[in-house]
Amino acid sequence: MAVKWLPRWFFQLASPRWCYQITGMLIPWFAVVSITLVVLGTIWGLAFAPADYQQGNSFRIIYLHVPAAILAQSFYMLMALAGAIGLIWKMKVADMVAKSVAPIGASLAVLALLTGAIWGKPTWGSWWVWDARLTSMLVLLFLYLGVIALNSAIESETTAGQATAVLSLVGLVNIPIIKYSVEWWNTLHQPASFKLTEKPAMPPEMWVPLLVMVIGFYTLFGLALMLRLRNEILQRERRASWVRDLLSVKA
Amino acid sequence: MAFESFADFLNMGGHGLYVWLCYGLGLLIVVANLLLPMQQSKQVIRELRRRLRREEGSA
Amino acid sequence: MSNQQTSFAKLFVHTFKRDLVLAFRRKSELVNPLIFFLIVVTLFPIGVSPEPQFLAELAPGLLWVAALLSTLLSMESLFKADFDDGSLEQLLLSPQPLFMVVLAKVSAHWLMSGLALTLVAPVLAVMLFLPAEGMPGLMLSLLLGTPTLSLIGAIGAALTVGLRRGGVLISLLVLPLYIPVLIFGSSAVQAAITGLPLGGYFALLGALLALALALAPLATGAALRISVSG
Amino acid sequence: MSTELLSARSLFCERDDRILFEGLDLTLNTGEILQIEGRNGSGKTTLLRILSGLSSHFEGELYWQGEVMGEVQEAYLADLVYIGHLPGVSGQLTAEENLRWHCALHPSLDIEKIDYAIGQVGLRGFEDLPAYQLSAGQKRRIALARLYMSEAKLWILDEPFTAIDKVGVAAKEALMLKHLSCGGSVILTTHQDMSDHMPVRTLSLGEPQEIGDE
Repeated sequence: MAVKWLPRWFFQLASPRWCYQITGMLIPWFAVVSITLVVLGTIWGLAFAPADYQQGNSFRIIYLHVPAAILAQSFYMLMALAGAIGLIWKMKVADMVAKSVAPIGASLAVLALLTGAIWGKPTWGSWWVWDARLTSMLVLLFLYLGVIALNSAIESETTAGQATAVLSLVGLVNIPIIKYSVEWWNTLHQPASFKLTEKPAMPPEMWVPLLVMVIGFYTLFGLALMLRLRNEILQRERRASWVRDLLSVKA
Repeated sequence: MAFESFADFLNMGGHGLYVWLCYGLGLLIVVANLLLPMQQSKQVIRELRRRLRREEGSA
Repeated sequence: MSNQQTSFAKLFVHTFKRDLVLAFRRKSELVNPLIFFLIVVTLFPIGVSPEPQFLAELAPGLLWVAALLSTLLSMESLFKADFDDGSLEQLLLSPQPLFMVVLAKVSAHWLMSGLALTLVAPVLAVMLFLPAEGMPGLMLSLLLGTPTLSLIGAIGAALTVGLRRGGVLISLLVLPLYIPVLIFGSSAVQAAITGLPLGGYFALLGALLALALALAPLATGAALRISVSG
Repeated sequence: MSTELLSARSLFCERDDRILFEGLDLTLNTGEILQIEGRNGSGKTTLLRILSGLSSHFEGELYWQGEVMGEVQEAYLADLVYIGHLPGVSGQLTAEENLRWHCALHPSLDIEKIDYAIGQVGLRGFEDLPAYQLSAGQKRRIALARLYMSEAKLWILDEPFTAIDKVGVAAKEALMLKHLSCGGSVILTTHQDMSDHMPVRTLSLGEPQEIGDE
């Protein structure tokens, strides 16, 4: 195999057992860091950041909306990437990561959509506007739902993993095309309306808490991913002796 | 602090409903994403342990 | 090398012909998408309003959405029969490139769904009072857009071919991916009606088609291997 | 002189929580018939699908003429005829049309031989009927006609004699002997006993293991 250039830890990742152990060690750290960051970011954003001169205090929704939207997109990328690794190197753990990411990513897309809609009410005066960003997020949610539906429709775990990997890769190629076409369609239909999040140069008092929230969200949902992944590992490796030992010791 | 009083803070300049609704939803989704897998983990371990016991019993 | 190329060409032509013959022997599959197209378009005046001006405004989008749905409806059968009788296994065991076979099958399929829809569309456009200026835009955009729909749909068909109830699932997988084609296709028709230049839309639809031609058969091939393997 | 054609090392396959086989080694030499035995559900078909390259749900290595399968896949497929549970015969097409498409998939085959093959499997007079009008046995014969056209070294046959009458079976056995004498080999599963004069080596698949029973 011509994969000698890859570092060793990459192949260690392939071992479900190693992965289970390492996530077990990482989880407490992630929990502390993520909760600190998210609590800090939320309080900062809600109480200390200045209000927007146009949108007033409804602007504070940005500290939730933007991190959710960013994560929903990057988790889709992670899912497709993990799926590709699973396909190419037949790496079981990558398959499990891809499967565990999907519901988390979908819930983030839902959060981004809901907060976008709620933010839209005071800003645009209606709950839903066919804004380019909201529309692409809706399509992203559909892509997530497709992946989840396909995964649950196929009985064999291996086949399900491979099939969803192909689908998520196809989706990944399509995301930029969909984004571009939706943006273009949007400008065609509603010329330059008031955008939700595009602001010319936010002052640091506004974007620093946003940055804190984004990082906090990455760690927080990384934590959620690890929790899910561990369940997936246990379930799929139930036959392995290390799982059996683990279970009988933990009694 | 961007607000004069706690009531001001809750009111969010008239947009309180929207802001707090969003953060409530955010909290809900965060908590669900953390609690559900933890609960599932208990279930998985219980289920696998039951399996193990059954196999030991039959062996 | 040239010997190999002729064998690829032969494979393409043979598979293409075979699928055409098969389609003509199962006539229902041939006409069902067309009937569906007709019915969906008929539902709108009945359900919304028969007022000519309103319909004319709705027509570009409506025709495109209906074309998209009926292409999707026909997609499920693309690999189903071959999967059921084992021909798909034989196909995967060919030493010839799968890319060619998939391309041939999709081309044959498009000829009977996409091209047929394109040819029927003007009739329906008249029923929806689409202005005559929009006609060339409609036909050309369908001609350029429907092959992309078939190519993308083939991926969904290949992924769900082994499942007993793949029908609804395939729409869930494929419809979001159809959005760019829908946007550019219906915009082209609208531009044609208002007399705006059409070149840009066709360039975009062409670019989508080129991309789909290059990538979709690969994904479809991989998906077929996975489905047969499971 | 016999040389190694196909070999598999430490194959492992699990399905629906059962281990079908584990640490399975097999070697097939030229001029040999290998019969896979085992009860229903013991993984015979799965093994044949793995060997043919249709299924990738396994761990272990496959070698074709001493080389790793992944690197010589195309050469392998060019030298393989696989007839599975499903005949791979399209019901809407006639025997001849079915075989013509088969020739397109395998460019080394000679289209001229289709007529001969149809005659050999006893389908003369049925050439113009679409396959769905034929009996199960006749459909099977269309699939088996591929063997008469092929010069492939390896035949993998899953229950090739199902729905074939006695005369047909005898003809197939003769065909196999001829194939062996040309340096070919066969891997097959069958519920029917083969005639005594056939040089058959058998491989038994044990009971599938319920996962956890050790």
